[in-house]
Amino acid sequence: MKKQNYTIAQNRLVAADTYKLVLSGPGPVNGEFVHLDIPGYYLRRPFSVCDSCEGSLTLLYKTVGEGTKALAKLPEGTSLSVLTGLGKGFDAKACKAGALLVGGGLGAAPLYLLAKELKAQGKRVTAVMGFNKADEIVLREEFEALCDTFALATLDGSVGTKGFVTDALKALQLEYDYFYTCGPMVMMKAVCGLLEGPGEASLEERMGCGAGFCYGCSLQTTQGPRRVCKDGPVFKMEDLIW
Amino acid sequence: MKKQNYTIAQNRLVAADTYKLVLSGPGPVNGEFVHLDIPGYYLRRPFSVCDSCEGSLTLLYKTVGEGTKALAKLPEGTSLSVLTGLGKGFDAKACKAGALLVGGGLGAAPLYLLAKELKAQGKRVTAVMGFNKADEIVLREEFEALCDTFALATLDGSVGTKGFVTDALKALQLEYDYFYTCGPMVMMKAVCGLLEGPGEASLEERMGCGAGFCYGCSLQTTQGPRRVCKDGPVFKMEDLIW
Amino acid sequence: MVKDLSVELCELQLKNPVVPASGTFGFGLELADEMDLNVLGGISLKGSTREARYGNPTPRIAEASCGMLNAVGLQNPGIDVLVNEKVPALRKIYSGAIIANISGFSVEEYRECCAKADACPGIDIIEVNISCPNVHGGGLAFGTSAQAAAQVTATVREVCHNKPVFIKLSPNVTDIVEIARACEDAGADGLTLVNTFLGMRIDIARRKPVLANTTGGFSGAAIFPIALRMVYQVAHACHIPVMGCGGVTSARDVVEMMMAGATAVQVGAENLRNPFACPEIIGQLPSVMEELHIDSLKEIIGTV
Amino acid sequence: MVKDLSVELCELQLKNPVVPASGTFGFGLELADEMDLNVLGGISLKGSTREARYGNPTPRIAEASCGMLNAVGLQNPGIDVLVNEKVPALRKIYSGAIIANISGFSVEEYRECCAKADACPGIDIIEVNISCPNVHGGGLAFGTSAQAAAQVTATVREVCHNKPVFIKLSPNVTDIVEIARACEDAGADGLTLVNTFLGMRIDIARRKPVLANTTGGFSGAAIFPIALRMVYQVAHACHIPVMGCGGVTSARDVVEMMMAGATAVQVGAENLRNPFACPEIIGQLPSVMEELHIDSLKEIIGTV
Ligand SMILES: Cc1cc2nc3c(=O)[nH]c(=O)nc-3n(C[C@H](O)[C@H](O)[C@H](O)COP(=O)(O)OP(=O)(O)OC[C@H]3O[C@@H](n4cnc5c(N)ncnc54)[C@H](O)[C@@H]3O)c2cc1C
Ligand SMILES: Cc1cc2nc3c(=O)[nH]c(=O)nc-3n(C[C@H](O)[C@H](O)[C@H](O)COP(=O)(O)OP(=O)(O)OC[C@H]3O[C@@H](n4cnc5c(N)ncnc54)[C@H](O)[C@@H]3O)c2cc1C
Ligand SMILES: Cc1cc2nc3c(=O)[nH]c(=O)nc-3n(C[C@H](O)[C@H](O)[C@H](O)COP(=O)(O)O)c2cc1C
Ligand SMILES: Cc1cc2nc3c(=O)[nH]c(=O)nc-3n(C[C@H](O)[C@H](O)[C@H](O)COP(=O)(O)O)c2cc1C
Ligand code: FES
Ligand code: FES
Repeated sequence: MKKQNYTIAQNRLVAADTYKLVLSGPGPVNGEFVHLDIPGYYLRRPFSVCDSCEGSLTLLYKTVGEGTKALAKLPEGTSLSVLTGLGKGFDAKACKAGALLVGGGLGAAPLYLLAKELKAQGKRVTAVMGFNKADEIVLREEFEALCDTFALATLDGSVGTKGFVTDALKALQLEYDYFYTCGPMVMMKAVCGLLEGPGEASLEERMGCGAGFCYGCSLQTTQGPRRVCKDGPVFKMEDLIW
Repeated sequence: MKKQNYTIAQNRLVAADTYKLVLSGPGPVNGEFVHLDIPGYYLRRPFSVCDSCEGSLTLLYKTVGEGTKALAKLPEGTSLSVLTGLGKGFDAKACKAGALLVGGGLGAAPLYLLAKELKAQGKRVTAVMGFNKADEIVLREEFEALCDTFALATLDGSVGTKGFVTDALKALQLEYDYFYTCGPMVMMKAVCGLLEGPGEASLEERMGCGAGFCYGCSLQTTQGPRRVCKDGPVFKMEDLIW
Repeated sequence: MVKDLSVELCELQLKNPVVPASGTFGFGLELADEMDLNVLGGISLKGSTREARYGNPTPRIAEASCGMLNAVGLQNPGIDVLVNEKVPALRKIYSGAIIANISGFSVEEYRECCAKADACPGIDIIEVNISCPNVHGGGLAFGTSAQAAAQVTATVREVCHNKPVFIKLSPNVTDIVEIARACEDAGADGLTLVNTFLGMRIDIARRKPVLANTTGGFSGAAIFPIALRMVYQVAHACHIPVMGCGGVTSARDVVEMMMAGATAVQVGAENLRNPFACPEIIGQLPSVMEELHIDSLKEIIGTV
Repeated sequence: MVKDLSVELCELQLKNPVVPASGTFGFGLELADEMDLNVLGGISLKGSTREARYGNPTPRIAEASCGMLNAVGLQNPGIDVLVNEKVPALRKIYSGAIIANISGFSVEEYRECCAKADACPGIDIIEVNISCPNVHGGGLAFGTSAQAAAQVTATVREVCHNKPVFIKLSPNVTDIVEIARACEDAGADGLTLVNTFLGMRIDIARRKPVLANTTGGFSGAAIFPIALRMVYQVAHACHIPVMGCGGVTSARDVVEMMMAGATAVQVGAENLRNPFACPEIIGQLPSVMEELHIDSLKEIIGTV
């Protein structure tokens, strides 16, 4: 874990209520997510690392509440305190040859970084992403360029399969030995119910410290209580109690 | 009273621990002082209007506590919420022909605006200002250019009379029909004790609203309780109980 | 759709639930030139006592994170000036609910002041502040003992024939519900909660308390979660209406207080930071209601 | 001049007064890789109970202005794991004061747990959290009744032969001094104050409490003036040392708490915002002391 200041290099609307935040500062960063101090708000906000390279860190966020709405108003050049190196992420090595990535909404963000890693390891990657509407779609070109197979589902049918991401999964010939999912809980529950394992899912919980010492984010698992921020956010499918 | 946003056009160190803050926005403003919202601090801070013209407002402030230290760090372009049109100021019309202005430290700030007004009314102005040390002196050129007579006192004797402003007063041939003073309480008490009236003094008190409705700043006067922010900050010498 | 902001408080129609809290809006008159007072649902006037009071020595104001302390000490011109001058003057320009806030240092003083307020035609609600020290009861506030609170309530209830009586509770207690129930049982028509928390700041450079009075009443955004909890507990335990107060700064806070059980919502220290806080909050309410699919504020009271 | 940060707490030498508060620093071990723990004056460990507890359902955390609510609900692996595993592991890497924080739902549970803590060589101070509901006493917290607080104190004092016992008080009371005196009279060696305030937040979009547990403990910068007032009152009324806690976020706050009467100062929720809060505060202390002309922190305790 590191606490460092980053400077906003870009903070741009890229889809409906969705912003791309590029921070310049120490990188690439470790960990699955970062804990961001939004000026004026007491607790930090957790966001998945969508991408990170030398000198930069990219996040995708949705304006859902007061903190993210305030974040969206911050101009380039603003300095932000960021905790990095947090969370146990997806285990790219767990996949032998073919990976299936299933995302819902901004669950796409950490899956993008995972897809890059899997491709770097020479694995076959199928990605299926679900969104409510066409204007909420993010990272489409990026996934298309990277993945061997890429499919979309939208609830209103405006793009790709009409319906849930599970409907798109059913419509595909799936070849994978390991799956990874990130998105709303109901979606991940449906995905884990539908797909053959092994696989893993990235969870969300309201956090205090984000760093494993306040026990605010505990989850009951088949292995006993686990901290989403430290023992997760990624958990093996079989450990989860839905 | 008006609540409006101003933008920092200049925020510059001009003397020891003393900053000149030029705000662009609606002007000239009414009132003796403004109540400034420093981001991150609960209460507003009161500062005397040192100068104001079309589209701008100038304050001089000393970094004495947390709020003013934070203010000193704000860059140009920062937007600040300011309450203007506050306080009953010096009564320039009370002076018939010759005014004596006696300031201590940043008490010089509102006296500068007063001096401009008195000169615009064609009155003779003598200004005597006291500071601790030479490096704390502010507005010297401005007063020199404006006033008929201008004298300085410094505690360490580095510039002007060595000692208190009262020592400088004693050393001068004073011709005035009305005096005005602003500075630390002990100084003003000494000035009011030394000088023949009529005269008036500008007080300071910890403020809540700054606008006359919370009764946080009440002062016992010979006329009964008075609000420093609304009935003052300028009071007639004879109304004050030291 | 047009949003209905109105609420009903003891058969009184308020055009909206937003009321500046006692002591943070003077007698209304101080702000008459600055805004259209008639947008306000009600105004709770500065606390009044039998005799005129200067209050505590200055400094009376101290700052804290997200809040402030005050030790004004009930500066006021006395109940007679209130009913003979302040209220009539305000009534001339303001048509909403006028709430007289009454303080006292003995049961007898509460009785006298409330009787005078009850007889004053301009006043709509009598709000009895029981956070003052009980000079006859050893200095402990009336509001910190269920028995003393009930005694004050019963006494003023007896002399108030025309107007609803709200008892304003102190949050500095172990069990707010016990005090609230005691007031309800003693005949209160409604409750206002909360008043300020007893707090303190030290000037570490001078090595002295910031306030001349050493301690003061702490309020502002900082206390909102505690005030909200108390409103929630009391509204669920009592059957009389509650005016929620403590740390409210926005239209969202008003909605949160109402969901917790408040029929009206008072805004205190925020007025000191922003004299236009109440009209601004009222202005924001319709769009917050729109976002939350609320058509009428009445329908959300106590829904959580 | 070299600044002396050390303080003495019940004959224990602390290299400085800064102690992470219970529940906001895990068992210390969680942060061992992130910082040099040995800069800390002491560490108050996560609250332990007789049996292992998962605690409350999530969400357990809610936000507020300048503060947060938690309803962790004493998740912990139980007293045996504490004394047999956690403390020995921490003792190996940490030489400062280790404070075991003990909770219980009955007097008997406090007795058993404290006896085990007293027998554990790595522990320096036993801190007894009496804010938990008393299952045998109708659910009201031990800390809200002087009698119950005294009973717990007397009971644990009896079984603690080796170590000083600090009773950690709840601020949710009418008269903190009464409770503090009761604990002192019952044999407490010191007092820690304060614990969290009972608070609540509502998610107005979902129309439900934010916390699964409905209410939670409110703490952070927001509560500082109330905590400071209580420390001031208690330190002036009692003769045993006080560890001040509540809303401390900076070296200046530490100094303010000490001037109010605290011998050591705990930092709680601020650690959640900034895991490096304690080492940073300790780092700032010398320059703040320089500015205020303080050579030794010992000399400012209770000077206001
Ligand atoms: C490991 C992890 C990774 C995440 N990655 C992303 C991401 O890449 N992009 C993105 O848009 N969002 C992500 N989220 C969700 C994001 O943290 C919340 O949307 C955000 O905290 C909401 O803040 P707010 O101030 O707008 O909401 P408010 O409701 O005003 O916030 C109030 C409090 O609730 C917390 N909170 C509210 N919603 C959530 C939530 N869904 N999860 C956790 N805490 C919440 C806030 O952090 C804050 O403490 C992630 C959450 C977790 C746990
Ligand atoms: C009518 C009036 C005009 C003033 N004009 C000027 C000016 O032109 N230039 C200037 O430098 N200063 C002026 N002051 C003093 C200035 O308001 C304080 O120096 C400033 O508020 C200190 O803020 P802080 O956050 O640095 O101090 P802190 O001590 O951190 O502030 C804590 C609280 O105390 C209040 N406070 C502290 N010192 C004073 C003080 N001397 N007077 C009133 N409130 C205080 C603050 O406003 C704040 O509410 C004036 C004060 C008044 C009442
Ligand atoms: C400056 C000031 C003066 C106050 N005077 C009174 C008073 O006279 N009578 C009263 O019942 N409450 C008084 N209060 C308490 C407020 O009415 C309100 O109950 C309290 O401040 C909590 O609300 P807030 O957090 O919105 O400020 C006063 C509060 C402040 C800040
Ligand atoms: C997440 C969290 C967990 C806590 N757990 C405990 C606990 O187990 N035992 C205890 O005595 N206090 C516990 N507390 C209370 C703190 O130790 C401290 O008394 C309180 O938070 C006030 O200090 P603060 O304002 O600095 O947070 C907890 C506080 C928080 C925020
Ligand atoms: S958020 Fe603190 S342990 Fe997970
Ligand atoms: S500061 Fe509010 S009346 Fe003067």
